[in-house]
Amino acid sequence: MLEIELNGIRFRNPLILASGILDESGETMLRVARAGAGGIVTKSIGMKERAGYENPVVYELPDSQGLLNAIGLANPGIANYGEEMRIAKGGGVPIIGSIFGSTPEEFAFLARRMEEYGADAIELNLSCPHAKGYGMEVGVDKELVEEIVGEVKKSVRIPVWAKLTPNTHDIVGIAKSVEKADALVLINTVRGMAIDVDARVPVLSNRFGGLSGPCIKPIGVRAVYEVRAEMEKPIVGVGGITTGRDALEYIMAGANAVQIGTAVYLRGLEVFSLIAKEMEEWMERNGVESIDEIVGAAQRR
Amino acid sequence: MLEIELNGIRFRNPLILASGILDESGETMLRVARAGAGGIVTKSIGMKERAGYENPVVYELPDSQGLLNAIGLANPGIANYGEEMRIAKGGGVPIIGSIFGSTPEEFAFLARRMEEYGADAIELNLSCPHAKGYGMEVGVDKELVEEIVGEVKKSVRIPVWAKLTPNTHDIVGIAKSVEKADALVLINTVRGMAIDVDARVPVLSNRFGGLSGPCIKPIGVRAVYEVRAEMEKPIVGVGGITTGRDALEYIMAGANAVQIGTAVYLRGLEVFSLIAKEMEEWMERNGVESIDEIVGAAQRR
Amino acid sequence: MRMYHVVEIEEIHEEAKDVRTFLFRDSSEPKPGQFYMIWLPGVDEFPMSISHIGEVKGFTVKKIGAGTARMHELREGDKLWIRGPYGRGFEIIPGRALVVGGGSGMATLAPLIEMLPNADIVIAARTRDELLFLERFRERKPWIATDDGSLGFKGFATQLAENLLQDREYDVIYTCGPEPMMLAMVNLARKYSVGIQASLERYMKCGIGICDSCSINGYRVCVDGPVFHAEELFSMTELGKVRRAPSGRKEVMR
Amino acid sequence: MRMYHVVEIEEIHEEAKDVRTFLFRDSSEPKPGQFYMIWLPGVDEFPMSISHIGEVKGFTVKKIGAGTARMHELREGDKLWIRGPYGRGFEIIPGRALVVGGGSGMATLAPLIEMLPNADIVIAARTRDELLFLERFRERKPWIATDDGSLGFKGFATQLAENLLQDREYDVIYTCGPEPMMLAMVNLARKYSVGIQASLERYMKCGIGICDSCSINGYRVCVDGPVFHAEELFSMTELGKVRRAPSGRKEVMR
Ligand SMILES: Cc1cc2nc3c(=O)[nH]c(=O)nc-3n(C[C@H](O)[C@H](O)[C@H](O)COP(=O)(O)OP(=O)(O)OC[C@H]3O[C@@H](n4cnc5c(N)ncnc54)[C@H](O)[C@@H]3O)c2cc1C
Ligand SMILES: Cc1cc2nc3c(=O)[nH]c(=O)nc-3n(C[C@H](O)[C@H](O)[C@H](O)COP(=O)(O)OP(=O)(O)OC[C@H]3O[C@@H](n4cnc5c(N)ncnc54)[C@H](O)[C@@H]3O)c2cc1C
Ligand SMILES: Cc1cc2nc3c(=O)[nH]c(=O)nc-3n(C[C@H](O)[C@H](O)[C@H](O)COP(=O)(O)O)c2cc1C
Ligand SMILES: Cc1cc2nc3c(=O)[nH]c(=O)nc-3n(C[C@H](O)[C@H](O)[C@H](O)COP(=O)(O)O)c2cc1C
Ligand code: FES
Ligand code: FES
Repeated sequence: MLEIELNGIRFRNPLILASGILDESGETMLRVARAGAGGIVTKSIGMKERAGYENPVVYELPDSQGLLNAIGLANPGIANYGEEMRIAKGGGVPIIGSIFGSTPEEFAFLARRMEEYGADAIELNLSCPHAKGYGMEVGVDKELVEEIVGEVKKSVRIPVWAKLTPNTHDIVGIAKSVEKADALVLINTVRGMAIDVDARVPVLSNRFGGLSGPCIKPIGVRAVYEVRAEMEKPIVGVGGITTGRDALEYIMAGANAVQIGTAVYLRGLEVFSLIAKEMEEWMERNGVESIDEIVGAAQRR
Repeated sequence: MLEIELNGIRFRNPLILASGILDESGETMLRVARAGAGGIVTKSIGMKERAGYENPVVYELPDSQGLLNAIGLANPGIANYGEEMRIAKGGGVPIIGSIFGSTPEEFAFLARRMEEYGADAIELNLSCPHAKGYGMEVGVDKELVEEIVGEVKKSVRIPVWAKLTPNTHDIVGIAKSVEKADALVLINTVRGMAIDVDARVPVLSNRFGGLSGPCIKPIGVRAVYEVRAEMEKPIVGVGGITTGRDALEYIMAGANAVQIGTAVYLRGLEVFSLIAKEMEEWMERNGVESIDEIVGAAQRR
Repeated sequence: MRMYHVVEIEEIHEEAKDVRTFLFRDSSEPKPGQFYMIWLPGVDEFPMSISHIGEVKGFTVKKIGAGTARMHELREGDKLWIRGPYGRGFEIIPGRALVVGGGSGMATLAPLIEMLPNADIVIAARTRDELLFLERFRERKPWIATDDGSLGFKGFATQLAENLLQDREYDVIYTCGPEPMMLAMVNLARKYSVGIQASLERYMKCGIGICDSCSINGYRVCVDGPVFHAEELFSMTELGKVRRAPSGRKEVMR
Repeated sequence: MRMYHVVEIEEIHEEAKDVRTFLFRDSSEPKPGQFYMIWLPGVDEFPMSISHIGEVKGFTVKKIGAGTARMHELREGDKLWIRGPYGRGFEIIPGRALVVGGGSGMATLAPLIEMLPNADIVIAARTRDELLFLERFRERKPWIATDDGSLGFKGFATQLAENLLQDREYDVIYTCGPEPMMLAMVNLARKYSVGIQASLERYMKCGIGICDSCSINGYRVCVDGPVFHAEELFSMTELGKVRRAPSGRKEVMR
């Protein structure tokens, strides 16, 4: 009932682990696969080993609204990642290799290595810092992202997913500039900050961080809806999905599959099987037999 | 202890009612003043009477995270607003006239009328729909907003506040383009959407709406912090302020005053006096004697 | 219970000309005088008082425009999206009560009447066909008034009510109906020194007290009301005279 | 109690060489083996086990780097920002228990020992100066081991523990200390068919189970642990051998 096919890849359910959450080590990914995820996106891997920012790197918002994080793209570096991929692949679900770089060439290099490591698809993390601007992300520079996607597409045979930032006034324009991608992943975290009033300093050592979890769901649903209204390309929805209804909301907005990050914290590793069950229950009650039937159901054209 | 001066205007406390919440009718504004607000921003008033969008125009997020609204700039039109202003002025607190238009000339005309009606300052709502772009707001077009602020500044003698949209990758750039304004108001609502899974349609009749309330606080605090890091101009912080600590967080990020909208719903009209009391308690406990002492306290330069 | 919950229409009753009751079950616990926002997805959202309270609840809806017309097209088994209960309902005051309902205002008063076994009741409408809940309250022997005299007293509800006020001692009046009628009842309450509670209707958008569209003299009907008490009503210079268009512009009533 | 709460340091005790206990009051209710993330604003954030439980709580901190050095500069009246308690603590198993603490691992075990009045205790360290809580548990007559023999048994905690395991019947071992020591204890537990619970330490960033930085063989020390039980420990091929750098890169232990 929940099975889907995306870019020719079969997923037993449309619930994919989002990049950066419990996907640094192969054995943890194995465990997430066993816990019921339909697929897994790895942590974003770069050219070189990076320790990331100093602690604190995570701040929890009150009332389970979400998290603010500034992990700082910590990663072991692509050279050290083959073994983790090999272990993760043992889980029997598609593994999507997430990568970040600062030039199209770096992205292409990383994508090739991920393909060699057995990745089923590549996810381009375009929310990495832009060389030019104050707090700007690579992903708001339409020409640059178009070039990145173009280079990567030329370099690998596996599907390429472009993950976009919501920190823009023009998500549709950016989506159109990465038209060559095989799927769009919407959305990465929203730029935010928290200050501890008693300490009188920003909590995160990096000061700024990315907002995730239920509080960004309306932003993600809107982004998916806006892009789906203008494009036919497969979309993977992400941002605040915590329940079966949340996943269905993204799907009705136009997502073909979804990713789950912060909810792994909010509901535990069981979140994948819980959400799958909630979706199945709703689908049975409403006579819906497959996900494809309801993709974009809320679009009014 | 909470008294402040901003652009030469005295506010008995820095807690100003945000535009669009209980500020359409003069008598309601009077009531808000009596409930303890330090100042009041009117609903955004335009050239012509507008009924706004059809119901539903408001959607409540779970767990008091906030609201999604698409009121659609409903307003009685500037010609009908003099009487409301006259009544509101009776409350004895500064009344800031919020206006929206589609050209610099409209903004200038509206500002002059508001000045005639006795407004203590003008707030430019730059989050109104842009003639050009799909879902785009006036406020992301740097040249246009620069021109609007310029025209309005030439037309009135009272201070002019520019209220910016967070739906951009470059809040600092936009803030710099409205340098002629006397103060910056950060932030307006964040573009979002909610779909009712059982109904399979977007809830708001306009489909898209503006996200407000606690869920956008990290976005607003970030915006204030980023702009304060680069500019000396007075800033009015707004977005999700619900408690005294929230107000202090914005002030430490760099705000000289704050506005309160959604929290009027979450905590009732008493919210102004409750927040004032919470702030005073914190200030006493921490030996802080005036707001000015802690404006921007969390800036690390 | 603030978000939408979906309820299924179990029964539909024809109550009077263009008036139907829609019965459903849910777990919310409204008090008489409270209301819900009813959303018909893709159509409209509007406020409705609760007209039946208990395990089986009901809305009694008069067809007056596009939204209520679409609601009248619904059948048993169809769904309603509702949020509420909202607002301040009636406060039951000990003592002898007079309940005066005009037109569809009776929908709002009905569950109150059921909690006031000794109250006197006036049911009024323009004409016999529009009288609401005659059957429901038959045993309560309501006083009836029609403008055209097609049933009961010929004349306005307020005239009939004044007769009663002259004859009997009441402690409180509860009323709901067209605003000019309620204004007249407020004036009678003052004249005869009787307490009064009136349930007002104003154009509503948010229903939760933030948009200011339902305000009357600074009172928000959706959260401060819809039921208001004597002192508040006396202070309302706009009652029965001025209302606000959906834009917020003041307009003179009818 | 997940967000930071601010606590005031009421007392500071010198426990051993470079080891201090910071006592404070708060309303959280930790169990032995649980930990908190301590934030020193502008400096660092790091995990610390709770070493004193009850109305007055404590952290017992060994100075080993920049963060803990700054913590050692704090004075009574200063503040700590803490979040927690986090993780799975010790599970008290009925029967005869042996508690083996190496170095600052005793900080983690101390509140457990107080709940196990009949347990046998081994306190070990490299040298006499580093032995922790000798005074606190004097009446419990702990066995003592030092690598250099400066007090008690000369040799490793594990050698002393094996002697005890040969002489006596235990149902469960509780241990905390350097990972190679814990690995040796796990092997002893298997050899002597005794239950075991070991509290692990790994590099932590989030403390709430999402960043994967503390993981060992797919177990997250911060939420699945820090206390692990026999079967889990037996399955950990990385225990005492491989750890992860803050980047996530695997590295061979010391
Ligand atoms: C607190 C409250 C309780 C109510 N209870 C009942 C009830 O129990 N039974 C009943 O039949 N009616 C009740 N009404 C009136 C009901 O809301 C309107 O009849 C309904 O909204 C008309 O919608 P429409 O789309 O059919 O009409 P439209 O064609 O849209 O408008 C016709 C008229 O209906 C009124 N109206 C329309 N929209 C609204 C709105 N959003 N809020 C308020 N009034 C509106 C206006 O006077 C308008 O001129 C109540 C109103 C309020 C405020
Ligand atoms: C669950 C748990 C409980 C602990 N309980 C105690 C305790 O009760 N008493 C005590 O003295 N120590 C305890 N520690 C160890 C303590 O966290 C480190 O000593 C401390 O983080 C060192 O910080 P630093 O800045 O002084 O050292 P640094 O100079 O930053 O690093 C020195 C070494 O300390 C360790 N370390 C540094 N940062 C971290 C981190 N974020 N997470 C884990 N280890 C880190 C690493 O091994 C590192 O090589 C515990 C660790 C964990 C994981
Ligand atoms: C702790 C943390 C680390 C993250 N790291 C990455 C990353 O390395 N690459 C990436 O593309 N997204 C990263 N994200 C973003 C998530 O993949 C996801 O887009 C975002 O969290 C929204 O989804 P959620 O609300 O389900 O968490 C991270 C998010 C969190 C919370
Ligand atoms: C119902 C509603 C109506 C609003 N209308 C306006 C408006 O007319 N003009 C404007 O500048 N902002 C408007 N806003 C935005 C608020 O002024 C404020 O910027 C935003 O809600 C964030 O603050 P909050 O989280 O305290 O509500 C509106 C917000 C809400 C919730
Ligand atoms: S309907 Fe919005 S304030 Fe009453
Ligand atoms: S510290 Fe992040 S998963 Fe354990």
